[in-house]
Amino acid sequence: MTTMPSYEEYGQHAPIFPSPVDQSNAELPIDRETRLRLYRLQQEIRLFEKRAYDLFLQGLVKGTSHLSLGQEAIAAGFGAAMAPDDWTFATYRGHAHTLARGVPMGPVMAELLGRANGLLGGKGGSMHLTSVEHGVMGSYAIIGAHLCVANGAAWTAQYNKTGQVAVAFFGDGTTNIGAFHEAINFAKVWNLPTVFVCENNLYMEYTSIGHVAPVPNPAADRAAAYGLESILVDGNDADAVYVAASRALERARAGGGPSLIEARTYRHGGHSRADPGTYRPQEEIDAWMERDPIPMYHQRLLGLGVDEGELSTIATQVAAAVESSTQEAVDGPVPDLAAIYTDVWADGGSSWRN
Amino acid sequence: MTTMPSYEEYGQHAPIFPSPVDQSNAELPIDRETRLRLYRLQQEIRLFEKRAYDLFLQGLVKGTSHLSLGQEAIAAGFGAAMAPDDWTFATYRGHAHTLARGVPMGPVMAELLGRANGLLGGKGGSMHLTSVEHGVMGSYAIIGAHLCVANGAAWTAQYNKTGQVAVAFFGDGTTNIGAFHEAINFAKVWNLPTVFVCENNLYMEYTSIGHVAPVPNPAADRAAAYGLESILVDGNDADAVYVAASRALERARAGGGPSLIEARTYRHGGHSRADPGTYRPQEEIDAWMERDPIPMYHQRLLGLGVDEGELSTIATQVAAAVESSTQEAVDGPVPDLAAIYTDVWADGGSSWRN
Amino acid sequence: MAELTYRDAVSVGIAQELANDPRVVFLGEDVAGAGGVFKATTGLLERFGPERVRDAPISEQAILGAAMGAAMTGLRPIAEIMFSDFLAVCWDIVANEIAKSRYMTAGQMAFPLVVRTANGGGSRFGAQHSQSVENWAMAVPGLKVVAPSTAEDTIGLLAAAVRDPDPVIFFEHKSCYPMKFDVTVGNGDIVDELGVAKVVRPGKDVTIVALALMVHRAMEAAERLAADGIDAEVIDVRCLVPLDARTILESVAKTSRLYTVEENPRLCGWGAEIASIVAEEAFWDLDGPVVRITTPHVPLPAADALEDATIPSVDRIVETVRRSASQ
Amino acid sequence: MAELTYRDAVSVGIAQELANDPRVVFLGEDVAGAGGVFKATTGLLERFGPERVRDAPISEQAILGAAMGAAMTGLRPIAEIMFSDFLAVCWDIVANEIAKSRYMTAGQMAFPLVVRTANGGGSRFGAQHSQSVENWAMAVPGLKVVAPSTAEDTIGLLAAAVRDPDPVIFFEHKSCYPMKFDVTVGNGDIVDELGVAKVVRPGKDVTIVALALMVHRAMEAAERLAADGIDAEVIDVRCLVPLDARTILESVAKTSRLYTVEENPRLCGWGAEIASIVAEEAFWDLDGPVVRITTPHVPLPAADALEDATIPSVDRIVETVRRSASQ
Ligand SMILES: Cc1ncc(C[n+]2csc(CCOP(=O)(O)OP(=O)(O)O)c2C)c(N)n1
Ligand SMILES: Cc1ncc(C[n+]2csc(CCOP(=O)(O)OP(=O)(O)O)c2C)c(N)n1
Ligand SMILES: [Mg+2]
Ligand SMILES: [Mg+2]
Repeated sequence: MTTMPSYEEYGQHAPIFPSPVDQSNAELPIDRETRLRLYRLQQEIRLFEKRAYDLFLQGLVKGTSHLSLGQEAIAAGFGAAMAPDDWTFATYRGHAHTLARGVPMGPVMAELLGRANGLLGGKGGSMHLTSVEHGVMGSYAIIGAHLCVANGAAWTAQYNKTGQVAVAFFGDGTTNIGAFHEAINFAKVWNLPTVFVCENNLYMEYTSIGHVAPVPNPAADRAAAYGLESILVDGNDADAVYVAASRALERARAGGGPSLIEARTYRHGGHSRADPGTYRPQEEIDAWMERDPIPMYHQRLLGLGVDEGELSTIATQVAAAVESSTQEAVDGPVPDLAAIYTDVWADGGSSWRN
Repeated sequence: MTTMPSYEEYGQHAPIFPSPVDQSNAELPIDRETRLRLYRLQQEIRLFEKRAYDLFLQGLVKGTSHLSLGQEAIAAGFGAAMAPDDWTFATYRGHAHTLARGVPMGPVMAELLGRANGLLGGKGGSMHLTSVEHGVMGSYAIIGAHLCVANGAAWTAQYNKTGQVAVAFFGDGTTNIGAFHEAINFAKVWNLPTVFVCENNLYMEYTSIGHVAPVPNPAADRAAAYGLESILVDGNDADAVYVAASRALERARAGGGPSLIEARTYRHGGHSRADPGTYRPQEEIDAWMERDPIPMYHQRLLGLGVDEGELSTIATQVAAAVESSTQEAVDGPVPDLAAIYTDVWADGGSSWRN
Repeated sequence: MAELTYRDAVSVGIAQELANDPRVVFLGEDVAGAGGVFKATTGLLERFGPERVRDAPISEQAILGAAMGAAMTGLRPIAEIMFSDFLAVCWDIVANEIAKSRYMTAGQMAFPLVVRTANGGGSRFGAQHSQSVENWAMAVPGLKVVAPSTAEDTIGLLAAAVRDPDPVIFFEHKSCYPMKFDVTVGNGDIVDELGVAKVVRPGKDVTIVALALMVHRAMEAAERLAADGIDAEVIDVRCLVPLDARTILESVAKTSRLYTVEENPRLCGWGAEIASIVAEEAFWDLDGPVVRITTPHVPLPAADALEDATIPSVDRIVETVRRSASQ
Repeated sequence: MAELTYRDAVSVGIAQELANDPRVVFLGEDVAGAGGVFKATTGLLERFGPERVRDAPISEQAILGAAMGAAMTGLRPIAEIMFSDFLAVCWDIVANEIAKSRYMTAGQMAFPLVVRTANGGGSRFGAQHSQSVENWAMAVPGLKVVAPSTAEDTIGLLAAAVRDPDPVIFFEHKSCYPMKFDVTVGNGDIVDELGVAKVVRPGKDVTIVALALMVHRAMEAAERLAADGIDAEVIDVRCLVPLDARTILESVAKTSRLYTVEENPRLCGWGAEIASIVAEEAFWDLDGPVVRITTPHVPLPAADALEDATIPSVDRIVETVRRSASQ
């Protein structure tokens, strides 16, 4: 492991520095099957998104897309910890969280390409991935709102006493918007089973979070304002995330109310498709690349006695799935123009007058 | 001094209980003249608002009005501490803060009556008192917004290096809205000379703040989330408020950035004109009535050697001013209907087309 | 027949729906313990308990977010936004989230929810507590928009809104709260239908289309116009989305003259929409200009004299119709 | 003459105003260090320094509140709201505070500020990043509303907006950013005037009124209609408030036919307002129905094929005018 650059070296670009990998996480009581699942999920997200990026370069992915390359451990950790009927609320950077709930790759890829066989028939696009069937209750592209919406799902669970939990993912920059404050406060006041997960990747779009937040840990340092415990985890370590997720989900299910978790991480690429991310110092990028969650987890599993062959089988299977999803997407038809006029109302149509 | 009821006695109606009067405030280094000013300001607000209430009962004050009876020490403390060119941003409950900046009573009373000689020519009403000439930069009736607006004035002061400070007053219930979070965060990030003053009167409209906030001190307990010091003062003690105000203003003027002050207090009446305030336990009301800031301050001044005669002269002068302001208001003409079409634009008119 | 205020109709209507369907829940600021700042929701907490009638912090985004999330997962929430002016603080949830999410997800989710809010002027509350903003909602695809003018319509349309599978913004008029109305009380629930305008006064000379408080003014104006020999047909639109354009077009086909009476400020109101529909689809039926009677394009002043002269009055309606219909 | 993209015109325009008046300041998210997510504000931080060009947290209410408070105390802020869809998260500050405060205070305060925002579709961004919401702003009294279609107008109207003593919401069209235009560069500043529409193509048979991106489509449509023998006059509205109604009414007096081309969803758009004005004031000039060509009343879909077929296209304009003008 590299030594991390000091605060001064990062300067204002990274007042928050990566915590050293906590090797004690290897000791966490996580069974082998779960760890292999965490590995597979991370690989799925990684390989899927690399492909999405290639397809963007080929002009096949239209519009915008926001990748989670480098942040996979968080979506994977939650994906593995959540129960099948729990609810995910994601953002525009939501491919990872969608795949982590078991949504098949084909429809997701087709949606990025704007095809009729897309998850949303091409109507939503990359930023709004949703699969109610898998508990993915939408991806939201305007900062903050979905934290409030997640509370509503949590309210249903509380009202119906189902033990379900709503999990909302968001970024560091999102902690500055009003809806963040309202949502977390409301969840605590109503004692709702909502888990708020801040993926602190150190940047809002192109601006360092240190420039625009007055506390070093934009979520964890604000938890006390809502009567919540301050929770900070290594977002590049799937085991650490899995354990934090499990605890928060358990608390919520038991009627213990909401949690706010901050997971530190780093995105490998730019903010969105068009951004080369050049505003970030090379040394910062380099340091974080050394902490790439997937090779790290690979090493962890080998250290725990998992066979290299088993891991490469997983990688091969995932690569094949990405391949076939690409084919499915590329082969998908362009949506029928009639789709423009459907789905405004529950009757299937869009008529607003007689 | 009465002993305060315990938390249990208050029950959920007042998780926050009045701190005992801190007699050490009598020792605060505040000169006699300032103390007399604090006394006069409190009397002005009290007598003016009692009259406004009478006029409402007579059907002369139209619409709504929100009184600060019982909360006068806060507006007075700040009024005395602020420099003439500092800026006040008030709420719908803003008579007190307007008067405390030296705005004459007549135009304020006339505004409550909807007269042409009102402060706003009858166009704004009780909830929007403004006197730019006196640094009263508006009263705002939608929760939260003006905290953001105050930052803008503070930005001007910072940009022009004038040393002016913007002070925004608001209630406990306001700490739950998104704009509160955005404003305080922004002020800290930009290091603005804004002083945020939460008048915690234990209730939003009719609902106890303990029902809807997850921390006992809704502003002070959230200060750390913005990297700010937690400041809690006795809002019924004008001296305590004056000192806290002076310190925060000084810090802001010196480039030390924003402050968030929570002042605990209690309103004697209901939320607005129509509310009898019956949702509050009688013992809670009784306890706070014993802590009425004006008799308490009266006693303080007598204890400090001020002559009873001097104080009653002040009260008499204030009563006379209220009397003549009432006359001025009652005699005021109904606004000319042409006023409907003025003041939308800086050219004085409202034309939106040719 | 029972006499009921519009204010009481609100709590009767909510109670009816809470009793009808256990999935119905109600939240807002000061709505439970305090019975609402307009006293339009008194008794609901006592009758239905704190799990179904729930007070919220001053957090309109959180309130509507909760309503949206609850609706998509199977509840049927009614949320109160105290004054319609405050829709501005949660407009993102309304216009960008609630309105669009069904479409964006290709119909995967439904949002059976109602946002009730006190709309309109006449209370001398000034520019930030008196607006008529039904046109804000009408302008956003994906929202249904209702604004009743009577107690019975309030109960019936609220029921229709709650039972509708789509999001409805339900504008109650503050100045209607104290008004008393006869309500037909039968054995069953009172349930009306969205998207149906009512011809509240048949007439043959001119068509006057109005909404909420303006319906009462239009009716009074029609009586005065009758004395002048102008027989006005008055239509209570009741529902802006879905819009019963047919009823309006049929009326114009008969009278050949259209007047709209709107409380919202002039530009881009629902009156402009209806005027435009008529100017396109019933152009050949028209015998004269389509005239909109609106609040001028200014914020509302607070003083009683000013406020009264800003919002369309019976006098203004009478004079406008009289002057123009004689051309 | 210089060739300039609409995107570059934005930074040229802001730079001109920052250079012209030390009271002008500029704030927004990612606008300074990053030069804007549309790269429309590059170089401003470097040239004018961090006190005048300032990055803000993701806090739109705080951003516009700061602009408002700064304006009332003597600065002349330009604030960026990255996408116009996000106006919904700060709509209270826009519609209830900035728009009304001058009126409520009987003219005690002025709000010389500009809110710049990227508006409109065509980028396959989906329903929450593609809206045309100029009608939201037009519906609120107290706001001036501008939407340029060319690089020169962007500079000139931005200058007029910044120098105007009232608040202006300035809608830049995302799909225009990459477009190149000739700009007349003289010695002095480029300063235009608010409230003046432009007849961009004179014609005698029909009047087509358009805004922003739609102006370019209307122009192309007019050329195709000319081939069919229909001589269309095309008017670029440029400014919705103040509205140059006179230019439109004069054109209709000449052509007797009005078409509006709007990108916003159908209901309560600026087209409805203009159609209503014409249906009232130019009724006797009209030879046929007033026709609005709009985006249908649906949220915008994301897929390219769908988005292209939703927003008014050159084809749709041509067909609509051809079909209806021949009636
Ligand atoms: C209300 C609002 N403001 C601004 C944006 C534009 N925007 C999209 S993503 C983003 C940065 C978000 O940063 P963060 O919360 O850290 O999440 P990340 O993208 O890093 O995952 C911004 C400013 C938006 N979508 N919504
Ligand atoms: C956004 C918004 N929501 C709700 C209201 C209605 N309202 C007016 S005052 C008030 C209570 C405010 O409580 P607090 O902040 O404690 O101030 P206080 O009135 O006690 O001084 C409420 C809910 C409002 N004006 N604006
Ligand atoms: Mg981030
Ligand atoms: Mg309070």
